[in-house]
Amino acid sequence: MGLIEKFFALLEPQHWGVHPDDHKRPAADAPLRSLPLPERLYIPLQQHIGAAARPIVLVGQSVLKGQLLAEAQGATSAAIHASTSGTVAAIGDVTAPHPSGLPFAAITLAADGDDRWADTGTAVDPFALPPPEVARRVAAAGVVGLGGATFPSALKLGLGLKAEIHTLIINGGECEPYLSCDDRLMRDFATETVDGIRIMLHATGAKQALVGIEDNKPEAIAAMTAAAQGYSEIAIRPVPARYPMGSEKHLFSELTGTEVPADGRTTDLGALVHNVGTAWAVHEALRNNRPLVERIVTVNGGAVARPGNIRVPVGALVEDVLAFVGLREEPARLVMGGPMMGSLLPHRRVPVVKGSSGILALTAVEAAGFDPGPCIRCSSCVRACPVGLLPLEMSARIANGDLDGAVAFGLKDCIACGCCSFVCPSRIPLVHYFNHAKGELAAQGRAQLRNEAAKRLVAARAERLERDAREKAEVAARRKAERAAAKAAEAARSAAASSEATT
Amino acid sequence: MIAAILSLTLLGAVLGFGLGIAAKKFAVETDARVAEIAALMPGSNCGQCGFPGCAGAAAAIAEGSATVTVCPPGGKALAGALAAKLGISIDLSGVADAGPKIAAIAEEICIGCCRCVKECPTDAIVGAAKQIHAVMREACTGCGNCIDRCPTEAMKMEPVPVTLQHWVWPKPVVTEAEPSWA
Amino acid sequence: MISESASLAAAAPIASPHAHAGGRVSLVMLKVMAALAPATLFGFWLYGWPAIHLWLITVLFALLGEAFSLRVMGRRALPVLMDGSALLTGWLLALSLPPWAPWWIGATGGLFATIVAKQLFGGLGQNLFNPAMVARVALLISFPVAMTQWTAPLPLGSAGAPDFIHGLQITLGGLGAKSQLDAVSSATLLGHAKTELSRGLDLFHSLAGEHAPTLSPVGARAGSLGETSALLIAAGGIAMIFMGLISWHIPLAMLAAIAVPAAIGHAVDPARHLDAASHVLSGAAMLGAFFIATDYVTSPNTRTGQLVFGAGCGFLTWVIRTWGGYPEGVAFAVLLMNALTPAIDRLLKPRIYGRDRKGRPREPAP
Amino acid sequence: MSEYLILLVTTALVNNVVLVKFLGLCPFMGVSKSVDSALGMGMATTFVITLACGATWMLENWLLVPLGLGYLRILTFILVIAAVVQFVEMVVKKASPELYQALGIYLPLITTNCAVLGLALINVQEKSGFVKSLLYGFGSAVGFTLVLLIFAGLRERLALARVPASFAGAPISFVLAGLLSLAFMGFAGLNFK
Repeated sequence: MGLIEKFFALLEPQHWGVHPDDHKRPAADAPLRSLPLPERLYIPLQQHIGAAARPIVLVGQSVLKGQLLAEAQGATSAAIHASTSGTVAAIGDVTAPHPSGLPFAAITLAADGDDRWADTGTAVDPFALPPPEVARRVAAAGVVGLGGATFPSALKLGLGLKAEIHTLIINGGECEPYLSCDDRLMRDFATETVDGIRIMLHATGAKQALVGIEDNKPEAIAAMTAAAQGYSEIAIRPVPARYPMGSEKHLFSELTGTEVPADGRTTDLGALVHNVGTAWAVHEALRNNRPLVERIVTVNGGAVARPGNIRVPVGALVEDVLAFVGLREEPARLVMGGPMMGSLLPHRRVPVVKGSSGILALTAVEAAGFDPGPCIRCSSCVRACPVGLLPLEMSARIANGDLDGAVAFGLKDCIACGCCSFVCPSRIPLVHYFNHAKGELAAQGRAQLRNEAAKRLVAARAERLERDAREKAEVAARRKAERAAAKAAEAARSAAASSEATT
Repeated sequence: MIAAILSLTLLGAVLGFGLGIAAKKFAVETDARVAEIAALMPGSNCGQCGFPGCAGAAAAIAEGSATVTVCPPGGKALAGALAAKLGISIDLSGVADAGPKIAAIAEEICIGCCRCVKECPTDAIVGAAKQIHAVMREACTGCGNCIDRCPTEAMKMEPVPVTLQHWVWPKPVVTEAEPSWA
Repeated sequence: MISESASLAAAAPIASPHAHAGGRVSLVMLKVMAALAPATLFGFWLYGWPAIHLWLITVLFALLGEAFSLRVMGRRALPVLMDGSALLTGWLLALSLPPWAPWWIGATGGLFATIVAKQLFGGLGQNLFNPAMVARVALLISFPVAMTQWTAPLPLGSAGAPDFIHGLQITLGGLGAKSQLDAVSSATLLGHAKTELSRGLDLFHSLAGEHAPTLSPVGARAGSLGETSALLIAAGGIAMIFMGLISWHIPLAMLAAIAVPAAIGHAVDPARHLDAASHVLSGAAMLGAFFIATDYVTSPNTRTGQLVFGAGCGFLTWVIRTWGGYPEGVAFAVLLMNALTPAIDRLLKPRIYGRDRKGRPREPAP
Repeated sequence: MSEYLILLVTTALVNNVVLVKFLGLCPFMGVSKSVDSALGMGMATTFVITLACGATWMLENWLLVPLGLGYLRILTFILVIAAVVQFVEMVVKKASPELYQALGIYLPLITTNCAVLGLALINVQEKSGFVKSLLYGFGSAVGFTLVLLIFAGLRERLALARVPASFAGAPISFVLAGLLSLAFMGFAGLNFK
């Protein structure tokens, strides 16, 4: 940090982020429950970043719990397993848990009610396995990042081996209000989670693991500290409760005191960030040979009668989950994930996926929907932004259709955390503007790629046409020459014959 | 009088001479932008812009007789890139981007005449004589040249279906604020 | 299949976040008004009924101007008026006027502020200059005499203070108003110093005079309607800082940038330069520092930018007061710095995470 | 020295060429849509004005006055200014095609920028010395650039504002220029003595 930088820091201390009401209790304190097995499960083929998995079962086939339904396809993808035993009823489109309400492919499973596990082989000591083998098993179990990004975990572990990781950062921040699934996991499965962390340390070759937990979860901190006793390589680090502490880069900065360079990753600095839920899933995959077929989901919000954390099989409908906890009133908004970054659900008949950390049934008061007013340039958003952007300038430009102007103001560094919209006194949907602009820019990028591809095709065609013409001409010329030669030979022969005849 | 004429002549000569030297020194080659613009264009020479091929459109854009929004297959992306290249600002929200369209073949009508195959600038249509043809979605630029070639009207342009991966958040609709003393 | 109802949400999806901190623009305006109330009430008491009438007229015409503009544009006026910004603009303008100014000063100013300085630019949040200060400067330049007729304090209830009707007569410029005004006319400290200096009388002599205005932190002196009580204004301002409405950066920078050059000037040449206390406690310095320069719309985004902005306002105020043609420079200084705000915002952006101040990715720490 | 400094401040702020003297309004309105092109225009104009003030001083004192050709003043001044502008145009075209494109017609139009000729003529009128002429021109040009930059910054922000349709574009820009002029009235009568 240069002298000028220090001077600026003095003038303008970085008070990034916001302190929303966390609404975590009483849901966080309610004991973990399990969702009764629904009759049908709708298991999407794409529950991760990357390409959709390829189904390897047929309609009508009966499957067992944990059986592979669809295999990873391409470099970035993840396997999908059956969440219960039953029959494959259909393979087709269901509505995605996504604000667009668009469909995506899923395997519909009619449960037989036995919930019988497939024989997944015997467990071996993961520490006896070579690290790549651990990563392979994690991949085979279909484990993805459970913090919400759903990046295939095995890839990340492999990346760790390649990038010479020395520190594993375990994200137990859970900074989103309302959500407590990680809190519950750390309280109830601290030993398993710590074991998962140790396996991940082994798989990546990292020397130490830092577990960052927000200090508004004292029970989880206590449980994890107790579980980590005796493992000097694992340090439980309480961090101040402040949104978005759970952002990968911000948690990293909080724990290590350095910033991740823009356009870079934490792996560039020798650190790999994983969610606590992922650690638990890795433990399940390696110790119990169990693929990722269920997760803990926080069901919360003013409209929920009995909020709490629930073990939900992947593919269960939100409708089933809400029926289980009961609704106090008709929710004004149904959200999957946390209130700050979660996505609005088009309706209740969407499946729970691996990345679903929470289902929120918010009342009108909680959702706080007001018509936006004009920006008064109060710059609350500037101070709330954890990245140091100027949301008011970016949104004004996007509203005027000047996307490049917004990019010049750092749109691409925006992490869509929602702090700006949260504090805006004019209720301007800033994040909505940024989502729109990012999507539009991505579409433009795709169009650009298409244009370039088209150009290559045109060039190839021109070359082909030219070659065809040339070859045709060559063939024609050769034929002509052959014909001429044949004629000449014929003429010569006939001449010879005639001369013979004459002689 | 003589002095005035002389001094003006002298002044003109001196300034003219100076500018002449400067012109030599600061000479700029002809507009290099045409080539740069042509490089940005799709290059499929589909002719939807009304200019003879992409090179013709590039020349027209460079000299300012065509707008940067002239190319329908290029869409907003190209218009934005061109505007950036030319250093001008345009309101892209006004550009009619009715969503990309690509060609599709009604299989029950196609007679396998191969005319469209020959017409396609990007070789996006595959098929052999007396066989039903098909359009490769990824390669089709949506230029529409094949439509008129089809003798049975089996060829038509269809909008590209929106998928989860390609969905874009719509621009927020801002209804005028009605503040209250809440 | 369950994709049967790609329902309403698909038509108009709502983006995250699905929670809000609870702030409202109208609430912000209300709090500012509350902070402004003590100094205003003191002004009412100090200058009596004419001041109250003038305040009412200015606010009324500011609201009228806003409503008129909105109606002309075919928009509903009432909901927009309810955001309180036009009321606040009129209020601030009224506080900066001579308390016994005739009604048309307040009316013209109120209309000019909301129509020309605000609504022409698109209304709340879109104006580039502080509407109240635009109106004040326009009035000062157009009606220099009416805008420099100061009144000696004549508190409500004191002997000779005009009653309601008489106050109305004074404001509306009725019979006897002129003579009444002459009877109580006074000078401000800054105005007095400037006039005497221009007559060649140095400060030692001019301030020692029998009728020389004195300094009064409480505000019992001649001056604008709501600008005299530095203490009450500062109290309101500090309350706003504690409520989190404004930060300390602009007020402190502005007051410091007036006080420091003033102190240096006074030390170098006491005969020509007023001391720092006189500069900070008189004129519109205090009101400007806490309520005018801190206007969100026309001040920079970042704290650093706000420091620069405040310092600029303060320094320009001192320059204009010391060397300029006008005895008071706060309004001009604020407008000039308003003009520079886009430039300040452009140069002093916050640093983006993972980047240096120029926006390049940071080098990874070794 | 301090006299020159005061001259600079006075010409740049107090007697601002655009906002007080109302000279050079054409580029002021024309090239103030973006700060970048305003900066380019400001620098080009500063160069032209300073050079033109120097050149016209030489022309005036070494040619026109000795030969008694005062009636050719405007003609020859324009000739010199046009030549300087031509030179600047070549340089800009070579050095920054983007700026050349952005400035467009306003670059050759510096020739007819009344501020350039006006300042040269004022110098003659004031019978200033060479250095004072140069400084006068330079100070005014800096004032021009400063105001152009400020105005461009304001207009960039104005471009995002929801100005009523009937005032959008040129009308609101003139209103804005008026308000800016109002703010600069604060410098009126600034006297450092």
